[in-house]
Amino acid sequence: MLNDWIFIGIFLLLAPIFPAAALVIPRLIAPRKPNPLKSETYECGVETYGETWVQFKAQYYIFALVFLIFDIEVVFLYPWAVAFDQLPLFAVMEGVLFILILVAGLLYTWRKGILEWA
Amino acid sequence: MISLSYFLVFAAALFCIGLYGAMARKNSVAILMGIELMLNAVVINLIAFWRFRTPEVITGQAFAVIVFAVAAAEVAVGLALFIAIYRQRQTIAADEIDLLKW
Amino acid sequence: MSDPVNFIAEWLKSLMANIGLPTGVVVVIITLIGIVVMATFLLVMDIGLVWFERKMVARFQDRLGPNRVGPFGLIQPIADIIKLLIKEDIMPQGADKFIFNIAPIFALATVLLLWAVIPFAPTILGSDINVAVLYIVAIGAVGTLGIIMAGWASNNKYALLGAFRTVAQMVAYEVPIVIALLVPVILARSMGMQAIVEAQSPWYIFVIPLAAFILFVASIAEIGRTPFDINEAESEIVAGYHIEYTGMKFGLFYAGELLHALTVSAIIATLFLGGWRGPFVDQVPILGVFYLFLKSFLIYYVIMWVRYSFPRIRIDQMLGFSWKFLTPLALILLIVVAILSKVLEGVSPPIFALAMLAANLIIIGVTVTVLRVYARVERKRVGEERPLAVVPDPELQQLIQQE
Amino acid sequence: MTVLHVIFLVTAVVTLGAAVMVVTARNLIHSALWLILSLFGVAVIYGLLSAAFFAVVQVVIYIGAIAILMIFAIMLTRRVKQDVGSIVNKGWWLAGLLALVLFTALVWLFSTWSGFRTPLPELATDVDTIKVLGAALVSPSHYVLPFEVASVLLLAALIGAVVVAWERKS
Repeated sequence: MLNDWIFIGIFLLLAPIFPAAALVIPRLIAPRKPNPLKSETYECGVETYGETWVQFKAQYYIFALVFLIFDIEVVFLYPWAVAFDQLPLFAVMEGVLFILILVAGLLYTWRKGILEWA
Repeated sequence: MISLSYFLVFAAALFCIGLYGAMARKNSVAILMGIELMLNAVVINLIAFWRFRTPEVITGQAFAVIVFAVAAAEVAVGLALFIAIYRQRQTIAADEIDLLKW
Repeated sequence: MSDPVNFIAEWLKSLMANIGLPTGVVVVIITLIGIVVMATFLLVMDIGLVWFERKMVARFQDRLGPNRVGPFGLIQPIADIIKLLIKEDIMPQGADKFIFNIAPIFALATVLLLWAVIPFAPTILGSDINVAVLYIVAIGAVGTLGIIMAGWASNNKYALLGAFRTVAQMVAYEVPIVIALLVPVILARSMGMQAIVEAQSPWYIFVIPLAAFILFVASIAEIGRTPFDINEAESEIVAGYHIEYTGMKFGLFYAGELLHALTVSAIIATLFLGGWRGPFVDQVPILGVFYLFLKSFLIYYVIMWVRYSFPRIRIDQMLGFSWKFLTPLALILLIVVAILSKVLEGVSPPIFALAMLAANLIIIGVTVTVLRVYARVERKRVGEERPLAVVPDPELQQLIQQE
Repeated sequence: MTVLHVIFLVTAVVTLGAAVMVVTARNLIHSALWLILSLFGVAVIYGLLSAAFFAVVQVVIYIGAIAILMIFAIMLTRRVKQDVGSIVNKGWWLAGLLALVLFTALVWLFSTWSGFRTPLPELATDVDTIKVLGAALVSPSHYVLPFEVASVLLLAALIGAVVVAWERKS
């Protein structure tokens, strides 16, 4: 068990090194002649206009919000699933009740038309 | 050997940094980030107490799970409020949101 | 000699112990070597995937594909890599340099990290942690972050828009993935990958085919492949979040995407197709690696098949498909599986598997019926005769006549 | 100094440093990215406390969902004007002072407590804490009520947040 976590820990440190190494080679051999025209923001040949940070739709936030709530509820269910052996039927039904409350939230957002990308 | 003191001092430091952020920053989202740091410090304490004091009782972990849910609910509603306020008043600087001053 | 990997590892261990290194250091060194070997293997395979993908798409589109450089064009990916390496690296103006540089590293590193928990054979696996399924979800979440960083640091409207779309899509399909992953966890009573593989006495695709289907479709969306590639729709937002990347940095995004496709194939193969399970694998564990990659490439082939057969769908359809179809379906499946596996606890495994399969088929049947009714209504709505032009106002009509 | 000490100290320094950057960075997106690093450090701390489940859940929930939500909110509520001027309010020094005083007081309070230097006890190796946690969460003699109430809380948060942030089309 401990060895498994040592593996994960070392891998976490090591994994970025492989792609980083691939980025170091071009530094050494690729040409580097930046000029203002070349580094201009790419926009199909048209000069860029105004700020990059354009106003986004609040819809993006709402989708992320629904996701957050679902994510947490599902994470609650993982220990429940792992402990399945030790649970009597009514404990399983409590988990199902939990899921049903989740479904109620989904139905609400659906009925409100929030899940439409308008 | 590593002892409980390490984790308690660490969590206290994290809590105080978060407290400073929550009290000093102007932007509401930044304030919320400070609160998140404070909540994390709390969870560290809960799990550290579970690990060092009562590893045979699961209470600390169960408590931490609930704190996770509360933190998520708080972020969801808080940020939604900021977005609604921004839509009305074009700002989310905390000292400019003073409708409820009196 | 049936298990060369562990044999070499044991041999190295005894060698180092003889020199007099402490056990902790030996473990760390062995782990390091293991990781380097595995990552090198995966990256070489990634290079091979470039060739495989290009050759396959050519066949789907009735072309020949790369066939000039080397036999069957096998050297083509190497030539591509050399080209990417000697290309000039352009930093767009106003970009956040540090974040701009680490975003592509994120894109490939997170995919590599997923392989830490995939068991290659009964005796060969990186890490058998007891939260492996959640680990996969967690690493996927970190991958989302790399995309936001790429889009934001580029200082380009299209890149930011592409990143936002990608993230909206990824979070939408994350939900059915997390729920579908829960179903094999319930059956295996464990989050460890090795435990799930060992629990599959009939493969789970024959027990819970619906969960496999949901995971498969949602995974295609998660890796952003057609028909779910609106995030890089050329005609609308040019290329998505990696528009400003050139040379090897773009190459890393590309390599990450290809390897990610193989990685989700391997995850599906592990969770539903029995992973390393196959004939004689108990006697010769190294065969497991072969079986795992055989199954993974089978699923990879299906992903490509889907990719080159279907048109891109609109963003509203795509998000609706996740929230209004996959998520409710996955939730219903989860409830049914949970109740059924508790009620049927203790019956013999074949009956259990058959009952579970029957329940799955019933859900599939009901779903298909509902979809057919919906499609009929929708066809009627869309096919309704609508006037092509509106009759102009009487006043305007007079004007027109006067003309 | 064992390996555990070194890992703990490195993680703690990185986490606290990132936390300081969160509260001081001018650019809010940078703040959010530092927050992610800080939260990741906390996940490693959970790992050190042998709470593997919480380590991965921390990454799934905080980095995968809450941080993304924050970045979206920053993108949606930003104006150029906020880039100029002070990022802290007038009483910032008071806040800093209070935080320092609180930290000192907390550490002093802890150090007077007899359990402050509790050594690391051995965990029972035959018990899977995730199984125990899962069973406890739905067991009527333990935490089934908080479990269901948390679900209702999240439902309420979902409905409330959606109602507040939802823009009705005119």
